[in-house]
Amino acid sequence: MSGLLWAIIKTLCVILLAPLMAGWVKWLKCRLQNRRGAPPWQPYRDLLRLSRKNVVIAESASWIFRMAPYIVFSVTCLAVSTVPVVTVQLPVAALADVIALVGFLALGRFFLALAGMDVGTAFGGMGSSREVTISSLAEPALLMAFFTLAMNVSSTNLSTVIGELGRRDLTLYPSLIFAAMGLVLVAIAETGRIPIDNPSTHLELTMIHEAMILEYSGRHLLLMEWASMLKLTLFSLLIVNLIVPWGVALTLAPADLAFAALIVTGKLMLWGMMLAVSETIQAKMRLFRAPQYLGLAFILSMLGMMSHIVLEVR
Amino acid sequence: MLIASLSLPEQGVLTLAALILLSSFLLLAQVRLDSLINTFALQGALIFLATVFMAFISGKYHLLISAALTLFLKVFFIPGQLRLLVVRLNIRREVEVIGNPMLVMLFAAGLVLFSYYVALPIRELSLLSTRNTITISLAVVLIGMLMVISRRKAVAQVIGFMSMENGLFFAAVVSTHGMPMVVELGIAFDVLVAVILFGVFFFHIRTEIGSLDTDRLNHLTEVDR
Amino acid sequence: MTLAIAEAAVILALLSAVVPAVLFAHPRLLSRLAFVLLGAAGLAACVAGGQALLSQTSQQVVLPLGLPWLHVSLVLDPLAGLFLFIVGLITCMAACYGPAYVLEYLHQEMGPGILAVFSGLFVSGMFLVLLAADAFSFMLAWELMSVASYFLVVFQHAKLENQRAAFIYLLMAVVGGTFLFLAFGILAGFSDGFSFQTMKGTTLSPTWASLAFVCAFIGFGLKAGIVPLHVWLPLAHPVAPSHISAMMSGVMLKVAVYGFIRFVYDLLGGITWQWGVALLLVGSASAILGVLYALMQHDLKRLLAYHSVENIGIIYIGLGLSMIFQATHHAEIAALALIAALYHCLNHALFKSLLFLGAGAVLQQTRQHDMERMGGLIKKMPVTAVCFLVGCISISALPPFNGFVSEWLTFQAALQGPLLKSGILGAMIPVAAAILALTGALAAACFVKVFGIVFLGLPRCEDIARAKDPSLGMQLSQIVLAVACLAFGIFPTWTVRALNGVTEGLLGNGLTSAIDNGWLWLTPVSPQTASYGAPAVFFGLLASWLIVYALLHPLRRDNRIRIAPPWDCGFGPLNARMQYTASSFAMPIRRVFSFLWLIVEKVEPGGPGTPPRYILRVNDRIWLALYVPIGKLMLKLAERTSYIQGGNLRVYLSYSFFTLLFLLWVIV
Amino acid sequence: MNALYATLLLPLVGVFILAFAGHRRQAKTINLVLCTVTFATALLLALEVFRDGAILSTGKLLYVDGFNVYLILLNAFVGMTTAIFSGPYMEHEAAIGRVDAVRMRLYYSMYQGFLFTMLMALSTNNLGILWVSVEGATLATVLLVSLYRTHESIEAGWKYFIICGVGISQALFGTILVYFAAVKILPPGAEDGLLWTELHRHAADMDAGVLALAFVFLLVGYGTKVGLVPLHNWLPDAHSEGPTPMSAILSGLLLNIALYALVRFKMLVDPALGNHLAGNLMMGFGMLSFSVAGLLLHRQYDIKRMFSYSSIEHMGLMTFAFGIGGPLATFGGLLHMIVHSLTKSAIFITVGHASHIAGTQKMAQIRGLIKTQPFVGWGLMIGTVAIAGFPPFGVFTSEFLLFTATVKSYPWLAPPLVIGLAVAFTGLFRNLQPMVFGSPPADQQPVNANMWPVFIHLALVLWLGIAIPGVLAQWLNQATIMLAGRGVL
Repeated sequence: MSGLLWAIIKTLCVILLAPLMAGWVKWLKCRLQNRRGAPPWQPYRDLLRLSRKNVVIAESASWIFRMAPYIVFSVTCLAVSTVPVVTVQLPVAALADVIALVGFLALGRFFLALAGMDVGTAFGGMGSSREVTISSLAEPALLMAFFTLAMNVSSTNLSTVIGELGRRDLTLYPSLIFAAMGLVLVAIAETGRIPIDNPSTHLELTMIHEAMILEYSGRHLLLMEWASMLKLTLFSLLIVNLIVPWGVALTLAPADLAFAALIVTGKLMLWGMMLAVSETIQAKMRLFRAPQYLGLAFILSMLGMMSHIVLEVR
Repeated sequence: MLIASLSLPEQGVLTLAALILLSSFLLLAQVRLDSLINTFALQGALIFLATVFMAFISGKYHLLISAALTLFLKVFFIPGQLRLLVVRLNIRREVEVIGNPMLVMLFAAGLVLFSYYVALPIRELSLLSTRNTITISLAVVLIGMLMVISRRKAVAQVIGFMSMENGLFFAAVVSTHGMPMVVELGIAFDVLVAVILFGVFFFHIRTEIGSLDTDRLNHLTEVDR
Repeated sequence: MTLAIAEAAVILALLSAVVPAVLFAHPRLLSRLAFVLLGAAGLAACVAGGQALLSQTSQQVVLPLGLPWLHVSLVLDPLAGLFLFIVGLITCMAACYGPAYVLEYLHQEMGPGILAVFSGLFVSGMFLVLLAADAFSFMLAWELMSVASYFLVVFQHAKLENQRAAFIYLLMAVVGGTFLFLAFGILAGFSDGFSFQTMKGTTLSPTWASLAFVCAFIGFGLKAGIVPLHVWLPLAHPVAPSHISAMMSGVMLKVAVYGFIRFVYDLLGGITWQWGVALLLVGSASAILGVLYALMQHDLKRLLAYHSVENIGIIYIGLGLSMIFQATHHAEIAALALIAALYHCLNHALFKSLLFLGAGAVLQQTRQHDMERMGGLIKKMPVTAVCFLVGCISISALPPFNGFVSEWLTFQAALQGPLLKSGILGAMIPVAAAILALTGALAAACFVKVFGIVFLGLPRCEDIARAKDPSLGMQLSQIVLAVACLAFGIFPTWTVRALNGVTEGLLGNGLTSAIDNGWLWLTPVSPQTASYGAPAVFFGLLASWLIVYALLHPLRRDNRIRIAPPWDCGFGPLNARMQYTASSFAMPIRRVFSFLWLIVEKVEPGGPGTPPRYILRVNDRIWLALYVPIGKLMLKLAERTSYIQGGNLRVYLSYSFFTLLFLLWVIV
Repeated sequence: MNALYATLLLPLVGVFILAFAGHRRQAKTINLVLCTVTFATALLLALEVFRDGAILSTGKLLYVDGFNVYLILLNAFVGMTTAIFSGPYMEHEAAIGRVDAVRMRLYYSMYQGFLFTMLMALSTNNLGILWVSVEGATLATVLLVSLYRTHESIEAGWKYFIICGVGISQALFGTILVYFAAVKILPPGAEDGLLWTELHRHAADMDAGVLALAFVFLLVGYGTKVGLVPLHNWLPDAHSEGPTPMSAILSGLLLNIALYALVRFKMLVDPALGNHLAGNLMMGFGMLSFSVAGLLLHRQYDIKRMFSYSSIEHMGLMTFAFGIGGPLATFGGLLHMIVHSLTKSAIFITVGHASHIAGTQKMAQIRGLIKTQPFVGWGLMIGTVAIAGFPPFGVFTSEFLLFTATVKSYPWLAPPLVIGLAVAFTGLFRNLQPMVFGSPPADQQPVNANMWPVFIHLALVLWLGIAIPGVLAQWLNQATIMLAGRGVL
């Protein structure tokens, strides 16, 4: 029972700290672009403001539009709960493996896209159409990257994967290198960052995620925004813990946990910096370049899997 | 087997066989309808003679009945009917156009050789003295068929058909000393009915297409026109 | 007893086909009664199948019908039981749905009577295929099923394109049937008998076994609709009445899968890995092409039909994996893959029937086939919309619904690829897994499009205004199926336990480890390797949703929601024509995979009074590349052959003459 | 024994009665009564054969065994049902002025004559009489083919006459050769040289070379009558131009009888030859007919012509089946003879109604029968479904047996068979479907149609598809034993 409690606490921590991660990246970006920028905790202020605001709903919207924020948010929370953050001793890890994780995210996106189409504006449809196009290419790449890892340790269970990888000595697995590259590319696409999408744009012709949630306001928008921050954190966690699994506690000893928390925070900050740097030096791609980008991710992940079978099994 | 070793009637049958074959060639070569009919009657007469000879050689006198039937049908009735029709349809002098007469004749000669080749195993087997004649009858049948194929006029085709019938009859008589009587009668009846029906058809064709040229009967086809 | 119930199901179905002969004067009563009987048949089949599946026994009966020296024998074993359950369930639902749906045919000259006759025959044909235990009765039932469904497809025959669809359907059925003749012929030839019992006992030489496999693969594949033999499917399924489409797409394809499993696993035996590879390749191609073609469709039912191709592809991937593992002596994994395939059969039957029934309701209410003319139906038909949404989520393989479970199991089997000794095989399986992943994602995209365009947004034509939820029976059947989709999604352990009996019968090996960890956890290989706690996921989702809702919603009671017009960028009111359409929605994907289709895209310039028109046609390359040339070749040959009948008598006679000469020459 | 005589005599008497009374209004009733009584006597005959086994008449002229008894029954039955159809049909033809009183007399008289010759051909023990009867059947029908006196019908009649005449002469030559071989081995002076019972007993002793030669002539001769490609050319013409009842009988019965004759000879030839020559020849012709007819189905514009090609196709299949020769294939072939003749005659009857409804035989102008007259539309559809080999109809059973036997004995022939079947089906159905379904042209009117014969035929075919009655199975098995050496039961 205490394990379950731990899991809930962990999930809540991640949920609460997610805006900070988003704010951190944003702040770093501003700094890199020689702007002062809002402090990293600015997202909390935004969310608080949103929660106070009135909800305005389009007259053509149906219950899908109202339900979607709750579904998207809760699904993302559930996804977060299955990811090991500081320890692999996670009782809820058996709940869902990495395939289910991808499934949760897809479920959230399904409703997000439906919500975009619900009002019946051109923007919403456009956003949904682009979102599903990109995600339908990103999702298989993501799965492939996960599969490569999973095959490497013969498990799709995230705890097992991270624990197993963390226990190993440093070995150069070509497959893991490919998988890591694929994972990073997909993560950027999935979280709607440059060069696929620009989270801070509202330019009609380029936006994807923002187009879908254009009609939202008040607490609905709060949930949508929070969910997307949560997703960014989730993918960051996945990247740092899967690619650099060292530091994640293999036991539930308090000292281990504290140490692991420190390490993981450090890794996350570092990843945030890398993200900020890459977003600063790159421009957003044209929409129809995105498939090539995702195709690259897919190929990399596939290569990872192939090289695992060809080079590492025998 | 040497022909000299046979009895005189048997030699006679062989001679008649040769003559029948000749008459087939003549049929193939005729270009006028009335002479075609006459030649056909001549062939019938030769077969009649052969049958009579065979009756005496084999001692099976029921062959004489067959002979009488032949005389009546092939020599008198059918040629008579045909003459009548030709007169009534007024086509006595219609000239048959056959592709290349020389070529057809050569082909017919080839058929005789082929018949010989085909009938070889039968000849080896036969105990009858007149076994060679089976080649001749087969040749007559085939030449009759060739005639049906190479002639365009309905009357000529009928004569070709009837000469095939002659060949068959000749085969039955000389190789097996005739078929059982009931069969003979049945065949004769069929031939009789057939001739009557041919007559009916000549008139129909004539009224429908204005001539007896069967090449003009070509409406029923699967080829796109 | 179980078998007696199954026989009763067949008899009830046949009775429902006979009813019209008695009651032809009272179409309304007739239609009711026929559907009641059909429903009872479905129920009986369901019960019998379920019992056979759960009791893991097999029963046999011989009927004095069929060939004089080989009476029809029926066997009900777990495999047949599973499929009987599926067919029975969907039949039952269709019978519940039908009475209200066929009202519109009451006054046609081909009315409900005809429909009842052929529905009854169709269903009894399917039952008999599942029960048949000899090649003769199998083929008899098989062809009965084909020809009865042909009449159902051609039912609305006034449209020429429907006739064409039906014709192509029947033609393909005939071709498939002949291949099955060959397949069974090979088995019968070597085992000297038609009964499945003797066929099982015979082992064929590898060459003959492979030949038999190829024939069965093509024969059953034609009916199952694998690429490139799928062309009839998107034509035929949409034009039948919707409850029939549901049965054709939902269960008839499954019957083909059943036949294939029965033939290969049970009768043929001696599975080799090459067969598995063939299945894997074809299954992958079907899955990906099916979903991509589906994405391009605007006709709702045709889109669903293409999705059947996709799902059959997924099932075939599962079967292929199981064959590969079976041939390489990994019986556990083979059982896992087979269970995944069987599970997907069940799931696909549920959600595809659900979707077709929903589409039928939409069709009945709006009289529109074309998605481009729908929209906003969620407000007019709330119940249908919810059920349809469940179907969409299930078919998109999203948790916690049933589609996810079977795909998850398939993935788990594929991930065991490194166990194989052969590198080539090991490398192929990941590719299949990748394609499966891509398929799932594209399917989700496609169903966002479907639900978004049909049910959400603004109505695109006036008929929508009159639409309302259909009659109670039609709603009920959809609700039951939707609940089943959810139930099979959150209680997979029980299903897997039942399916175990089938694999034990076929492979001699079950998947015991999957359910070792209690009903909560599905652990196909071992708990460390992978696990999925479906009930926990469902309740976790529910709980977190409730918490979020409770935390946020009552926060400020006074904060009322304001209803306002949507943001129009200041350009004046929005209208329905400004929305994204189905084709514009799919446009990015069309551009990405443009090499796969033959796309004809043009704009007709408008004249005075006529607006310009944008025309988009997406053609199936396979049809053009494979079938059109065959048709042309045949007609060319026929044209050549026609010269044999040229009309000239003397030519005819010379045929006879030269035939004679030739034959004489040959024998001498 | 008396039943046999009665079965033969009744139609013979009918020829003369109807030759005088054929133009009267009662003619159709007389015709029907005669046919019904004939069927009744045939039934008695069948019972007798069932009870006592094969019957040989005094004088050994007639012989009925398991092989021909069911064909006799079938003949009498189809003769009867077609007579039911022919009455109203010919009345309609007379009403629209296509036939006059003389031709009506001819028609009815020859209807009986045709039945007589066919029954004679089936029941005779004498191979010569067999030939005479088959030739007689040609002669009886040749004027019926040209009954309408149009250019096409006269052309068809003439072609029918000449091609069949020439063909059948070859069969006579073959018969003479068989006789020739027989007189060698039978005791001298015996008159039994053409009796099938005698020949069959001594078949193994006869000279192989002569019989091989004879079989070629017989094959080409009777094969012409069966409609084997390339000897088939008369068949579509004759079927399409004559009155429809005639087409029904030609297709349903006459072709069967020619095949019957051929198979009888095969039984003689096989033991003598000791090899599979006859079978191989028949397989070759069967396959060729099957394929060519299937292809030509795609070139059809005339509905009766199309179905006559379908007959060629099915005769090809049967010939092929007998050619293969194992018990399965033989049983299938024998069964196929029944189901094909029942189904095909049913189809022709329906086609007759359909062409009356549309006023033409051109398929392009027949549309939406199911709307105009549902029973005719469904009859045509179900008939075609049955003939295409769909279950639960009997054609399916026989084709199933044929297929499995082919795969077993000649697997390399299975692919062409499969392709041929698909091609033929396509050809048949692409034309048929628009005739049955769709919307009819405005002027298409229902006619007075009696569909009972069709439904009875189809019901029988259905019965045979679901379960073969024991009696019939016994007879078929006996014939199979005679043909293939061992039975299937």
